[in-house]
Amino acid sequence: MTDAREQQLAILHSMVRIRRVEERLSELFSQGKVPGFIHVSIGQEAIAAGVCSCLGPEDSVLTTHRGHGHALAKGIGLKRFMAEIYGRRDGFCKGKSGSMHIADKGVGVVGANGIVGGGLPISLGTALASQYRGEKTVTVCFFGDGASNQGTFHESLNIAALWSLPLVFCCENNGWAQFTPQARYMKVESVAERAEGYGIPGVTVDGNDVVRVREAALEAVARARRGDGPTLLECKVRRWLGHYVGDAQKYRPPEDVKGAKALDPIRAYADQLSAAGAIGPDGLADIELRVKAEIDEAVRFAGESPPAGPEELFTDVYA
Amino acid sequence: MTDAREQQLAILHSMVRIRRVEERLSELFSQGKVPGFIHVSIGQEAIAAGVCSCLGPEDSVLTTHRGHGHALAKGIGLKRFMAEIYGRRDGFCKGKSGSMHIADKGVGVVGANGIVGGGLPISLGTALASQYRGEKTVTVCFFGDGASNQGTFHESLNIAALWSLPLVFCCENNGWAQFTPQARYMKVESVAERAEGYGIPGVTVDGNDVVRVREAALEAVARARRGDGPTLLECKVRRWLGHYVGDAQKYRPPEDVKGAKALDPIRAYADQLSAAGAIGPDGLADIELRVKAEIDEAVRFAGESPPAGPEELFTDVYA
Amino acid sequence: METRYIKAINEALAEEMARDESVFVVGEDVGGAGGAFSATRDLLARFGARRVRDTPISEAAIVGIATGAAIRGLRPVAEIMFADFLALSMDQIVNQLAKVRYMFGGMYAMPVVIRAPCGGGLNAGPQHSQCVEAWFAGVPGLKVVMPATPHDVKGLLKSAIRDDNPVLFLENKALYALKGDVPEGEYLVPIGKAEVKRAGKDVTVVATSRMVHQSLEAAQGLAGEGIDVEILDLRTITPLDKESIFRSVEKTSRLVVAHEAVKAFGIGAEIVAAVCEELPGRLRAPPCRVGAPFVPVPFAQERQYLPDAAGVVRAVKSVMAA
Amino acid sequence: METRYIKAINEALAEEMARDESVFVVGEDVGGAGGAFSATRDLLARFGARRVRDTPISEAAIVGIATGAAIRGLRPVAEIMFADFLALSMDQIVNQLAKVRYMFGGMYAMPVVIRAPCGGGLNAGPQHSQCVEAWFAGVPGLKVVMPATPHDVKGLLKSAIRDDNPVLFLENKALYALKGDVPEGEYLVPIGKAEVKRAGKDVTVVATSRMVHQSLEAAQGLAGEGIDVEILDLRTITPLDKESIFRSVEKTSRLVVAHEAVKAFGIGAEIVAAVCEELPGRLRAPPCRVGAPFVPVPFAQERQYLPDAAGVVRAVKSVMAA
Ligand SMILES: Cc1ncc(C[n+]2csc(CCOP(=O)(O)OP(=O)(O)O)c2C)c(N)n1
Ligand SMILES: Cc1ncc(C[n+]2csc(CCOP(=O)(O)OP(=O)(O)O)c2C)c(N)n1
Ligand SMILES: [Mg+2]
Ligand SMILES: [Mg+2]
Repeated sequence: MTDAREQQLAILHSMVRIRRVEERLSELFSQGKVPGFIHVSIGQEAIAAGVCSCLGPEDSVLTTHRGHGHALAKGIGLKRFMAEIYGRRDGFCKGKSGSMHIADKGVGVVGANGIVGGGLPISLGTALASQYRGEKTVTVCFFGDGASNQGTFHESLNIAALWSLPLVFCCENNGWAQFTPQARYMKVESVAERAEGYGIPGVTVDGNDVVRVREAALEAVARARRGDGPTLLECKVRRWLGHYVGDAQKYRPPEDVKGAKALDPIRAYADQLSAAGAIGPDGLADIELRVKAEIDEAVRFAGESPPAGPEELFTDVYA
Repeated sequence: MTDAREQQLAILHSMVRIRRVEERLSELFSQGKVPGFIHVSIGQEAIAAGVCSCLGPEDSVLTTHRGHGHALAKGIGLKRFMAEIYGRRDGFCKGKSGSMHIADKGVGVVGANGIVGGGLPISLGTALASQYRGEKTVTVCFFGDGASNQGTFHESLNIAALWSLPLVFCCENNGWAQFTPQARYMKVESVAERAEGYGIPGVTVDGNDVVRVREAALEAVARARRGDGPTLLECKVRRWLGHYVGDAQKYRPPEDVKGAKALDPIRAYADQLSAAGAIGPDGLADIELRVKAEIDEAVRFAGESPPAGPEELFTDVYA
Repeated sequence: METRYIKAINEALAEEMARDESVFVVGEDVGGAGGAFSATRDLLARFGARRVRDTPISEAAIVGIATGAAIRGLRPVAEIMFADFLALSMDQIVNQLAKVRYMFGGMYAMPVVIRAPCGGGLNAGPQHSQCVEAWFAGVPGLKVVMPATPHDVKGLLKSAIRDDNPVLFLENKALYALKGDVPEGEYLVPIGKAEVKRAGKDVTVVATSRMVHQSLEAAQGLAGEGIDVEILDLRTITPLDKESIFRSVEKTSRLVVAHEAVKAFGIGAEIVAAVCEELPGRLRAPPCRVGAPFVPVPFAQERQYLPDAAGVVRAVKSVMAA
Repeated sequence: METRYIKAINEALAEEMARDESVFVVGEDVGGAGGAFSATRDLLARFGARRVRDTPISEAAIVGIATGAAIRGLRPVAEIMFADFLALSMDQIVNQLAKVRYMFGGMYAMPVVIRAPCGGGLNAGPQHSQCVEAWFAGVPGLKVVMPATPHDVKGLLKSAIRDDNPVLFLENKALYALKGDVPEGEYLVPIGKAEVKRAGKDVTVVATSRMVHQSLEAAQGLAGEGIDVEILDLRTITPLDKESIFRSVEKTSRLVVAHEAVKAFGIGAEIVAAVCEELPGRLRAPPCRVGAPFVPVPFAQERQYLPDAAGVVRAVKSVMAA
């Protein structure tokens, strides 16, 4: 099997894995098995899979409240990921982070963030560390279209541009910020239009097309590795589901939901691959089987992992 | 005398008045007569005079640490202005504000601000009040090129654009932020380049040319009054003096200072007016005389004004 | 009649908006969706987009909008979706809003209300569960209010909206669903007045927000053991109603302070200090504070973290034992 | 030898940067100009632009840069030009930096120092003169340090830079020009340890930062009147050195706390509360706090506003009289 084809299958697998993990998480949440609240990226998998396919474990990714996909695509281990979301001892953060603060230093998942726009300034620092040490590593900071109206967006892009930091600002523009449509929080249609004001490239791609996403990300990452500075990469998608699991979306016209779901990045890519003969008739089914087995095992693992002991409440406050 | 000519003389007078007031303030400060520290706008008078010549008393102006010029051009009374900077009872703020927080509600000087970028979000509210009430009044928010890198700049321009607020964002780009030259805090050369990212007009004019400044401001203000929303108006000048009075500018190449002072908006405009026959040979001298007399009187008034009584420390904390 | 805490907030907003055309609400998702916790439900339909204003995710600007509008004579009510996010508005609140009146020599009235839900209970983790009153209690120019009941949240919010000073109005998420009696007609609850929620002679428990209910629960149990607890619902943090605190302590000569916020350097310290300084020798036992441990709010271990009735019982017994 | 407070800071930075290549400084005007108060003078020339980084006016980003760099193993020292401006970094400090370690289950060390000058003395007005330690003292995950002397500011800053936790390092502008003895060789002052600056038997004055010197001045005068004051320089706010406070109070059984910040809801309240709770019956007189009145820092009337030696004298006499 050629490298290119392996790569294609890996990306398809990555997308399917994200989708099924989040579907399962939604079920488990509805069954009351998951504490807190969770935000899924179903329908937006091409962005995580496409962008992270350009990164290695030594590269850093910062993500948001809607960060499962990025963490998974970046290579986070599913068992401990699941245990963390369950709030159990075997989670990557000993059950202290949950869905909204998932992290695994080991694979460069610096961390998710519950503060919209909160990760942007921090990504300056992780990228600066690469530059400071003369490493060729890069940082990708994921954020939403809503986040692009926070002051931190501005301060961060200005500084990243000024210092030519090895950083890719990846905006997942899904048209919504919680319960409010984009037209009510910004006048411009594309976040990428803001790049010019910092003197950096701004690129907008169809976030449902994983091939386009990967192409654009490859270029932005290469640019960052070369030392030529940051790129604002905007991936346009449409939010399939509610803001969080359990959101009835009363505020949202049903057609908007239907329209969003009409675009399925996974089906599109699978069709494309089979048309090109890269996967056979059962290609997708095989992936689904592998993914299901992995998820079943991870859910079992998480369910069997004990909650953190009482002493854990008081540890890790200070080094 | 024609209205146009009156207008021209008024603008020249306004610039001369700002220059001489700040020169006198610098002297008085050096003599230890003024508490705190003061930032002068000498060399940048055309911006204050040009922009404020387009406004009426019912319009609002928000300014910065370098705000004497804006307050004066907007019509603040010199005697109480001077008393305030002296920290005396007869000051507009009873001696509680000083140079950095000067304000006079009566003529629409909402207030100066010691937090760089701090006035921008507040200007949204003063402009919103005009729109809310269906008034035709506008707000002008002055700020520096350094301030344009604060998060508040971004949040404010985005919201003003979104809501089509009657607001003019006037950036005085003097090439410096305190002790640091512009190239070390932003990659783009013009702040106005950032307007596009919000979907509003961005205009850059020569801030040493009061006629151009006024033309651009007239258009921006008219646009705001029409209800067509905000404009980002950038006026490029070069800082003549130190960041504050007493700043030896060791960090700054002397040629840069010389170059800045080579451009004198007052001399330029006076020459232009006399060439056009709008003022005679003693036109400027007359203005200087009037201004000097007014300043002498204001300084006397301030010097004779008593300090606030001890009870004043505790008043005005709550309504 | 029985009304939920969140509904009482909604009623207060609707009534004040109907009463005074200069009152408007502004914040994230307050419009079409009626707010993240539906405090502003139906206000958009009733009062229109001019007076019910959705904003971008720009917490600093939200407060700035309120400050500027108040300078021009409007009466904004800003919502910050979670109190934790007030950190993003910190400069606009403490360096601008709170200081405008003083800084400008009394030139402006500042009729601004900033509403924000604090506290835990949703396993929402360290950035969505904090009680932040200690950041603001020591900021001159601000008033800080923390209502505990549907009755008080309505009456205090109406008072806050009519107040010519900036009021930081801290609700508690865990109380939003709480039902309680809310009178039919118009009424106000004054800012700056604590209330005795339960009269008792043995020990004074000064409690805020959710801890008022935990304290009432504790008091019931303790009554069974013959300990008669007086519970003072502080309701307002600043201005602090020392008079009511002192009156109660003069009576019971024992003091417990209970808040959900981290105990160390919390507002309970000021209450204990004020009593020890200003009522010398009055306490028959050392005072005792109940509050959260000195750790961030955890995700999974929230229940173990949150101060509760059991904690109040322990505190009361310790001061009774002494 | 005699060194100014500001120079001692500069030496600490230079020594630690020379010692550890992962240490760098970042902030507004820290480079070419050597800082607004010249704390970073000559560092650019000596260590280059890679390690001495001027930033735009972006206080939130400055702290974010430090947090991210620390996550990747560097040891940033950020300067916020005036402590008042920490309000603009509030989210990045309290919701991010302070919580990273806990939130991620101990995954990261957070060796970040944030330096900022607080306090009055320059008639710089309400937005450039505040003492802000009360905003941060109750935030788990942070350490808060307030050195009072050239000796301590150097030793504590070096300790802070070597500490694997975020340290908010609050200097006092009014002390920058203060001269004091600073030893030649390398030394550290431990974080979390208060120091007896003057031994006395009659009353304990727990003081911070500038008020340490005001208290020493007060003690001299009081000595003449036969009152023997013990002065404890707190040096660190969190972790609070209760042991030293209690040891001194056990000896004197009288307590005064003095800080420049607003008295109400200030860190002095925690100290008073801790003593009253944990040393029952030990105080022979009610404790007394010295702090600023509950008003913003005024422009012209600053001298009248600032707590001073006379205030400490009054407080000491009041507790001696009782
Ligand atoms: C500072 C801050 N403000 C508000 C919120 C509440 N909130 C959580 S997600 C969200 C919407 C974010 O929209 P966007 O950035 O587009 O991300 P998306 O949810 O669409 O992926 C909001 C308002 C928050 N968590 N943090
Ligand atoms: C939030 C904040 N950060 C830093 C400062 C310190 N400071 C005062 S003026 C200034 C430079 C401002 O530059 P610019 O906005 O260009 O205005 P200019 O002084 O050039 O008129 C700085 C850094 C401040 N007052 N407020
Ligand atoms: Mg979105
Ligand atoms: Mg400038």
